[in-house]
Amino acid sequence: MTAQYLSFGALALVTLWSAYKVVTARLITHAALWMALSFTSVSGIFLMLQQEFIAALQVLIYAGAITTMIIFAIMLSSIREIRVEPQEKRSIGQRIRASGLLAVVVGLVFAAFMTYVYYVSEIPKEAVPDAGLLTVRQVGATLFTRFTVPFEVASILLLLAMIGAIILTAKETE
Amino acid sequence: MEPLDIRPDLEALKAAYPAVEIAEAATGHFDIRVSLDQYLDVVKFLKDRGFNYPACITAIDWKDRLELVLQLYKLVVGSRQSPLVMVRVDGLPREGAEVPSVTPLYPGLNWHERETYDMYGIRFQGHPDLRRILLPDNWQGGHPLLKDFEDKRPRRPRLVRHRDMIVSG
Amino acid sequence: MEQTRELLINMGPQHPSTHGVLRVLVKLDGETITWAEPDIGYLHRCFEKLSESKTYTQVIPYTDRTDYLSAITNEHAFCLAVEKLMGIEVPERAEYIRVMMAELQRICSHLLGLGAMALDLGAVTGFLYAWRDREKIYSLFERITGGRMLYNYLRIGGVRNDLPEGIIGTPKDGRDKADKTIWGFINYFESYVLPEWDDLLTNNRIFQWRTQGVAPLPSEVAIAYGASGPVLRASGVKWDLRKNVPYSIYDRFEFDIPVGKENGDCFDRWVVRVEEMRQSARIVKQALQWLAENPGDYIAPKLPRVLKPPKGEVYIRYEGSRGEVGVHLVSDGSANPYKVKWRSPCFTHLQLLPVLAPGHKLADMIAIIGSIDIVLGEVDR
Amino acid sequence: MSLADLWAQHWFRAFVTGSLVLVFALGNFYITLWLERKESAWIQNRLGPMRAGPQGLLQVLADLFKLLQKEDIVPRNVDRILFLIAPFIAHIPALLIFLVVPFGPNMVVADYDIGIIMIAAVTSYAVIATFIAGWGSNNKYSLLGAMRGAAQMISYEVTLVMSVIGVVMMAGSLKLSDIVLAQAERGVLGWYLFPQFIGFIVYLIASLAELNRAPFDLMEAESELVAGYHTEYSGFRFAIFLLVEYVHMIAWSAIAATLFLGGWVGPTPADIPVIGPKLFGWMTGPVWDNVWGFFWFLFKTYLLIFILIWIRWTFPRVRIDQLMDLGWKFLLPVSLFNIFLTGVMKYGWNVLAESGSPLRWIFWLWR
Repeated sequence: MTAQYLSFGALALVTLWSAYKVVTARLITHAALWMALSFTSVSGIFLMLQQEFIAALQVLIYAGAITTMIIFAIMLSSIREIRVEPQEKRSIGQRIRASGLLAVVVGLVFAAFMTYVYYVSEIPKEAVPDAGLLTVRQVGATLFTRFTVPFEVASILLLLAMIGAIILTAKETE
Repeated sequence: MEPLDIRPDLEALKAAYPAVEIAEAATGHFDIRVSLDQYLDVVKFLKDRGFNYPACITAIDWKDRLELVLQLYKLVVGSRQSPLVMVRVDGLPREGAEVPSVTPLYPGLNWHERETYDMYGIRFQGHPDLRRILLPDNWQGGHPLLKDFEDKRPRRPRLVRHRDMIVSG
Repeated sequence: MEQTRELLINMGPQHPSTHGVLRVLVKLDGETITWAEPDIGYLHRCFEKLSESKTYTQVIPYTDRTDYLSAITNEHAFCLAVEKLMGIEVPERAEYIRVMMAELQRICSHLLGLGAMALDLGAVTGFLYAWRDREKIYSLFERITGGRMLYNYLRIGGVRNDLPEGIIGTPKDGRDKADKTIWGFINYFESYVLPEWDDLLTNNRIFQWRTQGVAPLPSEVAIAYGASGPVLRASGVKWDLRKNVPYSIYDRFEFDIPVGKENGDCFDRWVVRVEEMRQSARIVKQALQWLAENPGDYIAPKLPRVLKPPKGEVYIRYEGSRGEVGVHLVSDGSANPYKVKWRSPCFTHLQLLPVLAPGHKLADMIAIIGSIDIVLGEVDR
Repeated sequence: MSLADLWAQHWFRAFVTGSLVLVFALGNFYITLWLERKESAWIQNRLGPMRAGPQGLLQVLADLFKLLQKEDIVPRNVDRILFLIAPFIAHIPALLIFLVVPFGPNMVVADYDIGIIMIAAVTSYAVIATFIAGWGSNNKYSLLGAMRGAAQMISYEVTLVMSVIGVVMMAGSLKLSDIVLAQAERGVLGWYLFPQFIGFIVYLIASLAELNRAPFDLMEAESELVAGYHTEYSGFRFAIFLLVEYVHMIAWSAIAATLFLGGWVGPTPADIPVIGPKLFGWMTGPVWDNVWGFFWFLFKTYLLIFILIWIRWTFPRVRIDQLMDLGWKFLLPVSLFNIFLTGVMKYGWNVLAESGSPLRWIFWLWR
């Protein structure tokens, strides 16, 4: 059990630390890469819960696709080179604002709230018997029977988003 | 394929610009000597008469003056022995010569004019981008194809193998 | 909508596919070129200034080094200029040897040009095939001239030495004699190499994707920009100085002028070069027949040791491997040329780059440079 | 504690199998690199490496030592940390793929139920590694190469997964060992190569693009972008990128062999009619099954590697817009059509299999 706690602790720390760095990283590209690390460690937590499918999806969609998309968005904006700027002296007030202290405070409050919710909630702490057996087949079957309409609606929404993106980015041709 | 005859064109040129001297050289081309102020008009006239191919433009340093030489000919598909004409502007000063550019007429002469500027120092008025081309942009040593050009750069030590010792000099 | 910022890229002078030390400044919008500007002069060796201090014969080896991939044609152009100035008759046998060498050199040069273009497009194998066949020509040239790349073989009035014995071979020589006899090479070249190029690249779908429709050059633009040689012919202008302004003895040979379509693209330039190699092989065959039928040893007239051409001027237009080589020679009656101007086709063609490149992708830039087949030695002289 | 007890321990198994995968990957990297040199030389009428060892077998070793000795140059103005870690991140996907590949009967490190999805997932790190290398180098060529690479790999990952879905539909499982077993039951003609021929071709093309190999090696196109995203790398960091490229190639070939060519399934000498059982009867049993399985797996993998190398040295490179057109406008629709076709054919067989109608033989291949 200790090994599990240790690895969970490590993963959680990495997740939180990288999430913090996403907010405070000076370069936006670094922020994107920290985000990828954060997603990856979240998928590690899923793996610890023996949910390989969800872990794989987490990596595939978030660490892979979303991060790359964000990177593309960054590259399409004007940041192209690494800028090494000299550190300028700032007053304490500026430093507090710049260091993201507020973000930390808000994060801590949020974490406390979530912990409270976790403890008072009625969710059974024992593992749900079928949770470990959530297979791809079940997911697929549920998706295409019980949730057909939401699934299709989501698909159409994504399709619309794709078409919109193409229209926005396509250059006007004479 | 019939040999291409450009004599009518040259006669028309003579008629339009009587000051132009036309002579056939022993080596087969035609020399058209024009004055500087008629140069552009003559080239325009020739282009209108079908001299569509810009072969080259260069200059000759005659030690007391510069001469600009523009080589053109008619590129007519199916023709034969299209003679070359050399439009020559003699008597340009060796320093600070200024000549109207023919690049707007023959875009292919763009770099050749730049090279002529680079090598002889002839400035082409109306050239879109008159910069040095073969020599570096910051070259200060003059125009190398002038006959009195001297390389003013410091001599680099030259390593000469001399039996068993190396002499620099 | 707001446009993204353009990216300025400096291609070269150290870049794998600029064929030497060419520097091209390119502005990119994404991957599309919006502006291109070649910057040359990195290989300038003062050929023209240097020639003014040499005798006429001494200039010949320097002409080799202008377009170092097509040395014989340069020597030929220069010798023609001096001969015209002095009115020297060249022995017939020497003329045939010159033409044969020049056409072999043209094959050799086109092979490298095509191979380098293939390499730029990512087909490494095509490049190495080109080198393999060039090597055979070089072996032949080494036996004839003693040099492999820079020959100093032509002399004013003739050639330095006759062909060595047995190098002509017989029309039956096959592939096994490709690097031993000229007939062997030509037979090997026609029956094996040219079909191989067609199979490997010309008819390759990906190759056609990459070249067809890339950088079309309308024929009027080509003429206005002074394009010549394969680049001009690829734009549909049937103009070959060997036919239209015949020099040497080219009017005695039968060959065709391959042309591309009206708006010649990179693919047309490629096809025209492949076809030109075929025509050059035809000329070589005719020259070989003549040489085999007319043995002799009169290959150069007796000339004074120091040539002093009369005062005068000459401009020679010569169909080099890459286009019109112009030699403008001014003589003041002394032993040294008063002025030598080398009108190089590559120099003129490189001006086309800013015209052709914009609107195409960065990868097309490489195809364009490859298709106009520049040699920086000649651009910078 | 006996070996069996030790084997029951998770950490020990992970350690041993992980090491074996590493040894497999590196050993095959060595052979593949040598094979590429020899094969390219053969295609180009050359000899290839001949001096170091017999047939140049030691040439790869010599080159690796050469790269190892070289100075590890970190240029000024690079994003130092990213520049340094990029080669290591590039390693992750290449090696992780081998976790789910069945090398033989019961020879698989982690037999996940979601094998194929896991492969698709870990491949995303290759994109990130490429981007990190290209961006961290602070070089315009590198950045262009990295952006090309990211766009290309993201696009072709979709196609790649789509081309595999046909196989998944036929086998009814995402688990690679199940897919192999399903093919084993169906015999040689039942290998998914035949019913999924469209899928196989699409997979082959898409994996070339995913691997960044010619004719799709746009992100390191040496004649355009110098060396693309690893222009600035030298010494052993460069060697690692090289290694990753080849390990990736082996991995994708291994997956293709597993999915389409029946993986480790193959005849053994004991299967030869008449004389087989007599002469090679001793070659049966669990150990020999593993040996032969591994042999066939390697054989098929190398067959595919051979084809990949052959393609590389034959074709010119495509252009980036042509690559995208090919991926999105041709390969993706074709692979979607393949999914549709597979569904229809499977349904047809299900309906007609019992009926005895002669029409059912049309659907037989998709049974």
